[in-house]
Amino acid sequence: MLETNIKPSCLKPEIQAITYAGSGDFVHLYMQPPAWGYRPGQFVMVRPGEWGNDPVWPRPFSICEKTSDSLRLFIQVVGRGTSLISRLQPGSTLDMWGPLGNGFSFDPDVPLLILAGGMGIAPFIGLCKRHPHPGRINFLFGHRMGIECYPFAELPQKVNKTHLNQQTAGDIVSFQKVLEKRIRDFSGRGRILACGPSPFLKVVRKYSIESGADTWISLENRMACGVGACLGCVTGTTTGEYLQTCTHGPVFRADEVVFEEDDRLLSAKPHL
Amino acid sequence: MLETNIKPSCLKPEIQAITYAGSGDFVHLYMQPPAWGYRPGQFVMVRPGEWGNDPVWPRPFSICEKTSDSLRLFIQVVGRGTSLISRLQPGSTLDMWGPLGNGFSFDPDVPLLILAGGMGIAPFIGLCKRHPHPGRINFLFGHRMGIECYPFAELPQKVNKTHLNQQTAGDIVSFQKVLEKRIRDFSGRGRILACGPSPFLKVVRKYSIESGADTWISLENRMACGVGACLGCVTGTTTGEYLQTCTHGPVFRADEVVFEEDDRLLSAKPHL
Amino acid sequence: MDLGVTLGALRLKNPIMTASGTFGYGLEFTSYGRLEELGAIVVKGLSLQPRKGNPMPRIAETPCGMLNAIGLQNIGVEKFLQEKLPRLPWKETPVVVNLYAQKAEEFADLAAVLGSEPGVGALEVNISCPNVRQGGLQFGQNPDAAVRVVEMVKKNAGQKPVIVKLSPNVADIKVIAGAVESAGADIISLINTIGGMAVDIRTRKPCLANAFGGLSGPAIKPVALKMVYEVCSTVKIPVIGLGGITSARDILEFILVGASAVQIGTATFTRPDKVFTLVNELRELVTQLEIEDWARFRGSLET
Amino acid sequence: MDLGVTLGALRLKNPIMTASGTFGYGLEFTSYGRLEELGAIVVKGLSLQPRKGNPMPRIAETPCGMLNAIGLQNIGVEKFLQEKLPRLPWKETPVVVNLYAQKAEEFADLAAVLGSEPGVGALEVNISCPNVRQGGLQFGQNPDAAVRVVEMVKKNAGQKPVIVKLSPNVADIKVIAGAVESAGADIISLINTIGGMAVDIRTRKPCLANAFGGLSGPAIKPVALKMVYEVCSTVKIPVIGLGGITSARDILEFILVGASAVQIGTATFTRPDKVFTLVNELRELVTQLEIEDWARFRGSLET
Ligand SMILES: Cc1cc2nc3c(=O)[nH]c(=O)nc-3n(C[C@H](O)[C@H](O)[C@H](O)COP(=O)(O)OP(=O)(O)OC[C@H]3O[C@@H](n4cnc5c(N)ncnc54)[C@H](O)[C@@H]3O)c2cc1C
Ligand SMILES: Cc1cc2nc3c(=O)[nH]c(=O)nc-3n(C[C@H](O)[C@H](O)[C@H](O)COP(=O)(O)OP(=O)(O)OC[C@H]3O[C@@H](n4cnc5c(N)ncnc54)[C@H](O)[C@@H]3O)c2cc1C
Ligand SMILES: Cc1cc2nc3c(=O)[nH]c(=O)nc-3n(C[C@H](O)[C@H](O)[C@H](O)COP(=O)(O)O)c2cc1C
Ligand SMILES: Cc1cc2nc3c(=O)[nH]c(=O)nc-3n(C[C@H](O)[C@H](O)[C@H](O)COP(=O)(O)O)c2cc1C
Ligand code: FES
Ligand code: FES
Repeated sequence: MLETNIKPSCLKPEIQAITYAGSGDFVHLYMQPPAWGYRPGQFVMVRPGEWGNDPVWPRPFSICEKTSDSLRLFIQVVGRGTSLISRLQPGSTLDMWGPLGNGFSFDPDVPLLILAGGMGIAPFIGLCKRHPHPGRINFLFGHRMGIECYPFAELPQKVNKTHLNQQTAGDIVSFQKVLEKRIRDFSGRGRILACGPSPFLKVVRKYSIESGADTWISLENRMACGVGACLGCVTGTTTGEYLQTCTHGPVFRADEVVFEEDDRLLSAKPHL
Repeated sequence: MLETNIKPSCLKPEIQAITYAGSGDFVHLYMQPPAWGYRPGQFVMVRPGEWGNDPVWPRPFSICEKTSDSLRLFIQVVGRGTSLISRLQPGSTLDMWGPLGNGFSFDPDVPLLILAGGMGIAPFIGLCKRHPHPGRINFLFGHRMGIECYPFAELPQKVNKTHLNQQTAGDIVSFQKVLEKRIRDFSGRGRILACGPSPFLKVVRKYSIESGADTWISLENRMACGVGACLGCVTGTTTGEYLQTCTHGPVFRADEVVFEEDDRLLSAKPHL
Repeated sequence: MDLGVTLGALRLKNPIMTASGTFGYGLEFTSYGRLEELGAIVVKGLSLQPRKGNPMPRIAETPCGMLNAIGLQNIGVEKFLQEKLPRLPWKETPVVVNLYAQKAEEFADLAAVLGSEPGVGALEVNISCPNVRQGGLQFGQNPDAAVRVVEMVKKNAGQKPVIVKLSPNVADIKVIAGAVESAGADIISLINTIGGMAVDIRTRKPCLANAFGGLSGPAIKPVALKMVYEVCSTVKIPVIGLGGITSARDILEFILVGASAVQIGTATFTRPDKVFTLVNELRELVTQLEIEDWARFRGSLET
Repeated sequence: MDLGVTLGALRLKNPIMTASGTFGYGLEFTSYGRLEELGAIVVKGLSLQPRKGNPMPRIAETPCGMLNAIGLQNIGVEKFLQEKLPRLPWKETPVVVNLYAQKAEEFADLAAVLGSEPGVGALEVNISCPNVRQGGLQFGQNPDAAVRVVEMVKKNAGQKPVIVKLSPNVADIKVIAGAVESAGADIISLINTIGGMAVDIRTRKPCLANAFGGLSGPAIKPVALKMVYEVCSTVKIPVIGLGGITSARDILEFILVGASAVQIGTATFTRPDKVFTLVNELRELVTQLEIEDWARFRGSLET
C-alpha cells in the first residue's frame, strides 16, 4: 500500500465528467488523472478557474479514488463553494494541488475497523478497493441521507460492512452505542481508521481513548493554503502545540489531538 | 413606432440560447421575452444570478431585437463581465431590468441616416426590421472585425446600406472622410441616428454640429444602477449640467452633450 | 414576528433602510417596488445649494465592490422639498434627508430648513464623505469638529431625530462615536465608504477623474461589521449598520452585533428591487431561525 | 527588459516578493516552484520566543477576501536560524525576516540577533498586526511609538536594510510614513491587513475565536493602492506595495503609483505556485506594454 511517487504538484486538470448520486447534492467529480500516486486519506485542494476573485479559497477534498483513467472526488454540496463546483461543466479546468497531507497508514496484514460518518466515506472507497485483503476490513458507516447518496455499494464484496441510517435524535444515540461497542470489541485486534464530521470524531476519540484502541482520525478543519503555510487549519495537540492539519494531518492518532472547547467549526457542519 | 407599454420592470428571465457569430467573442443572447414593449435605443441591465458578489455591477446592453419568442442582445466580449456572460448556459437565469433610457425618436416618414460603429449596430437591427419604410433608411456601418461577426446581413433588403472595414490607421482616416461627407450631404434632409464607441461619436458630433445636422447619438457610459440613482453615468451638457445617461439618455442631441477632455473611459474601449 | 424597530423617536416598520446616494431621491425606484414597504428611505446627500458634482469618470468596479467619487451632485435642498418630497410616501415610510455641507454653519442652516418640514422623518448628517475637498472627512476624522457640527445641527433640528453618519477612515471608531453621542446625536449610522483608488496601467491615469474614491459593497462588509460592533459596545444610542449588505443573513449579522437597523447601498445596483425583496427575505429568515423579538436578538453575540 | 529592482541596499532580481505569513518559512513551497526565481522571500513573523498563536478558528472567508487571526504562531527566531534559513537559497534570493515583538526593546533584541546573520537579507518590522493584544497596532497607530521602535531596530540591525510595515488602520497614512522615514527606516512596506470581523447568525458567535481578524485579499486592493500612492507621494525612501495583488496587472498598478516592489499574500492561497507564475506573467505584460525600464514607469501616474 505504500506509494513511492508522492510528490505534490499544482496542476490544471480538465473535468471529464460530473455525476450525481441520490440527489443533486452528492457529486462525483472525475478529472484527468495526475501523474502522482497517493495514499488513502490524502487530499487535494481544488479551485475552479472561473472563480476569479471570489470565493478566494480553494476547497479541500479527500481523494476518493484514482485510476489510470481519472481522479475522482466525492463531494457533498454544503455551501457556496461546493454548490459552484457541482455546477461545473465537463471540459472546464480546475486549479488543483496535491496529494496533500499524510493519509492513513496501516499494515495490510492487520485487521482494520473503518468508521465513516457521512462524507467521511470518501477516502475509504479507494482504500478498500486497493486493499489486498478486503476480507480483513470491518466497515461501519453512519449516514443521514439515503444510502443511495453514498458510494457504499461500491465497497468490495468481501468487506464486512454495516450501515446505519440516522434520521432522529434516537438514531444518533443508538449509532453512538454501536460505535462504542464496535470500538471496545475491536480494541487490541487491529487498527481503527475514522473519518467524518467532528461531532462523530469526538465520540470515536472518546471511546478509543477509554478502550485504549489504536485509532486514527482524519480531521476536516477549514483550510486556506493546504500546504502548511497559513497556519489557519491548526489543531491543538495533547503536547500543547498547534499543528497544521494540512501537513501534519489530516490523520492524527485519536489520543494526540484536542478538540477545542470552542465548537464554532462544528456547529454549522451539515454533513453526516 | 411609438410603444405604449414601456414601464420598466425587474425580471429573472431564462436564457433560451446563446449563439456565436464569426468568433466566440460575438454573442447573440436569447432570453424569454418580457411583457413590455420598447423603443429602439433603449437598453436593459443584465446580471447573471451566478455572479454572486463579483462582479458587483450589472452590464448594460442595447435591446437588439424583441420578437414574440424572445428578447435578443448582441454582445461583444471585451472584459470580465462580457466574458462570463458569453459562457452562460441555456436554462440559467439572469437578473434583468428594463427597458431603460429614452431610445431613439424619429418620424417614420422622414429619411434616416444611421451611423453605426462596431457594436453600435445592435439597437439598429430591431429598429430597421420594424421600420415601416426601410427604403427611407441609409445605413453606414464601420467595423474593425470581419463583417461576418456582425448581424449586418440581417438588415432589411430595402435599407440602403454600406459597410466599411477599418483595419489600419489609413482606413480610419478614410472612414472619417466618408462620415463627414455623408453627414454634410444628408444634413437638412432628415434625421441622423448614431451609435458606437465614443471616438466615433465624437467625430459624428463634430461634423454634425459643423453642418447643422439633426443628429442624435447614443452614449455608452459606464453604468452601475441604470435607473438614474447613482449618478455614476452622467454626461456633461452644453448647459453646464451633468445628466444621467441612463435616464436622460442614452440618446442625446449631438450638440447637447460635451465630451469631457478626460478620455479615460475611451482609452480602453476596444469595440468598434 | 413584528419586524418593526424603534430608534429613539424614529419608528420603522422594518429595519431595512436605503443608503444615501444609492437610492436617488427614492422616486427612481417606484417601478420596482412599493416604497411604503421599506423601513425608511434615505435620499441622496443634499446641500443648501445645488451641486454639480465631480467630473467623469466617477465610478469604477473593484473586486466585490466599487469606488465612487460622485462628489455629492444634488439638486439642492429647496428643490428636493418642492419637487421630490411631496411625491414620496413619507406618511407611511420615514424619509431621511442626508445632509452635506462644507461648514458647521451650513449644516446648521440645512437643519433649520428641514427641522420644520413635516415630511422629513430624520436628518442624517454626513460627516464622512471622502469625495469632496471640504466638509467631508475633516469633520468625520476629528472629534472636536464633529462635536461642533452635531451640536449646531441638534440646536436647529427641532424634534427631528439627528443621525450622524461616521467614516471608517479613522484609527479608532469608538472615539468619534463617543464624541458625537456626547454632543447629542440621537442615532449613529456607519460606515460610509473607505477611501480607495484604482488606476489604469494602459492610460497611466486613475480610473476616477477625482483620483480617489470611496469603496463600498460586499468587499467592505467585514470592516463595517467590526466597526458597528465596536460602536454598539461603546454608545448607548441606537446604531444603524451598513456596508456591503446584500442578503437577509447580512442584515441579521449587523443586528447580531448590536445594530437596530441597517441600510442597503451598493446591493441596490445588483437589482433595483433588491431592497424590497430583502424585506421578505428577512421575514422568512427570522421565522426560520425562530427569532422571537429584536430586543433579545440584537447584540446577542457571544464573545 | 531586466526586471531587477534596487531598494536602497536591497537588490531583487524582480519586484515580486512573498508577503509575511502567507508563505510560511518558504520551504513549504519547494514542490511548487524554484525559490531562486523570486524577488525575495519574506517569512512568517518571528518573535524572540516561539509563540503558540491564537485558538481556533483562526480564518474565515469573506467576499473577495479573508480574515485571519493567526496570532503570530511561530517557531521563534533561533529555531528559524538553525532549521529553516540554512535550507533557503538566500544567496540567490534575499530572505527577509518579518519581526514581531511586544516591546520596543524586544524588537531591538531581535534586530541584534538577525543583524549579523549572513543569510538574512533584510528585516521587516511588523508594527501593524491587528491580531495580537500587544505590540501590533499600538506601534502602528502611534507615530511616537513607531519612531522609537524603528530607531532601536536601526541601531542594532547593522548593515541590514530595515523595512517598516505599516498598518492601514489609521486616519492618515502619510503621518506615520513620514515618522518612520525620519526615524531612519530604509524601506516602507504597506499595507498589512485591515481590521474586520465575521459572525455566524446561527451560533451567534464570531467566526474567529479572537472575534476580530485582519482582512486581506482582492477586496482590499483599492485601499492598499490609495495608501501606497499617498506614501509614495510623501516619502523619499523606497516603498513596497501589497494588498490584494493577484495578477501582473495588479503588480504594475502598484508600481505605477510609485512602489518599487510588491508582495503577494492571500493570492498564494488560490494556487501555491502563484508567486512563481506571476514572475513570468509580469515579464510578458511588461513586454506587451513596452515598458522599457522601471525608473520611467514607476510613479508615472498622471493625475
Ligand atoms: C482534508 C479534508 C478532506 C475533505 N474531504 C471531503 C470530501 O471528500 N468530500 C466532501 O464533500 N467534503 C470534504 N471535506 C469538506 C469540504 O472541504 C467542505 O465541505 C467544503 O470546503 C465546503 O465548502 P463550501 O464553500 O461549500 O462551504 P462554505 O459555504 O464555505 O461552508 C459550509 C460549511 O463547510 C465548512 N467549511 C467551509 N470551508 C471548509 C474547508 N476549507 N474545510 C473544511 N470545512 C469547511 C464551514 O465551516 C461550514 O460549516 C474535506 C475537508 C478537509 C479539510
Ligand atoms: C446604453 C448602453 C448600451 C450598450 N449596448 C451594448 C450592446 O448592445 N452590445 C455590447 O456588446 N455592448 C454594449 N454596451 C457596452 C457594454 O455595456 C460593455 O461593453 C460591457 O459593460 C463591458 O463589460 P465587461 O465586464 O466585459 O468589461 P470590463 O472588464 O468592465 O471593461 C472593459 C471595457 O468596457 C468598458 N465598460 C465596462 N463597463 C461598462 C459599462 N457598464 N458601460 C459601458 N462601458 C463599460 C470599460 O471602460 C472598459 O473599457 C452598451 C453600453 C451602454 C451604456
Ligand atoms: C454611488 C454612491 C453614492 C453615495 N452617496 C452618498 C451620499 O450622498 N451621502 C452619504 O452619506 N453616503 C453616500 N454613499 C455611501 C453609502 O451611503 C454607504 O455608506 C456606502 O456605500 C457603504 O454601504 P454599501 O456597501 O452598502 O454601499 C454613497 C455610496 C455610493 C456607492
Ligand atoms: C494568514 C495570514 C498571516 C499573516 N501573517 C503575517 C505576519 O506574520 N506578519 C506580517 O507582517 N503580516 C502578516 N500577514 C499580512 C500579510 O503579509 C499582508 O500584509 C496582508 O495579507 C495583505 O496582503 P494580501 O492582500 O496580498 O494578502 C498575514 C496575512 C495572512 C492572510
Ligand atoms: S491550510 Fe494553511 S496551514 Fe493548513
Ligand atoms: S447608471 Fe446609475 S445614474 Fe445612470
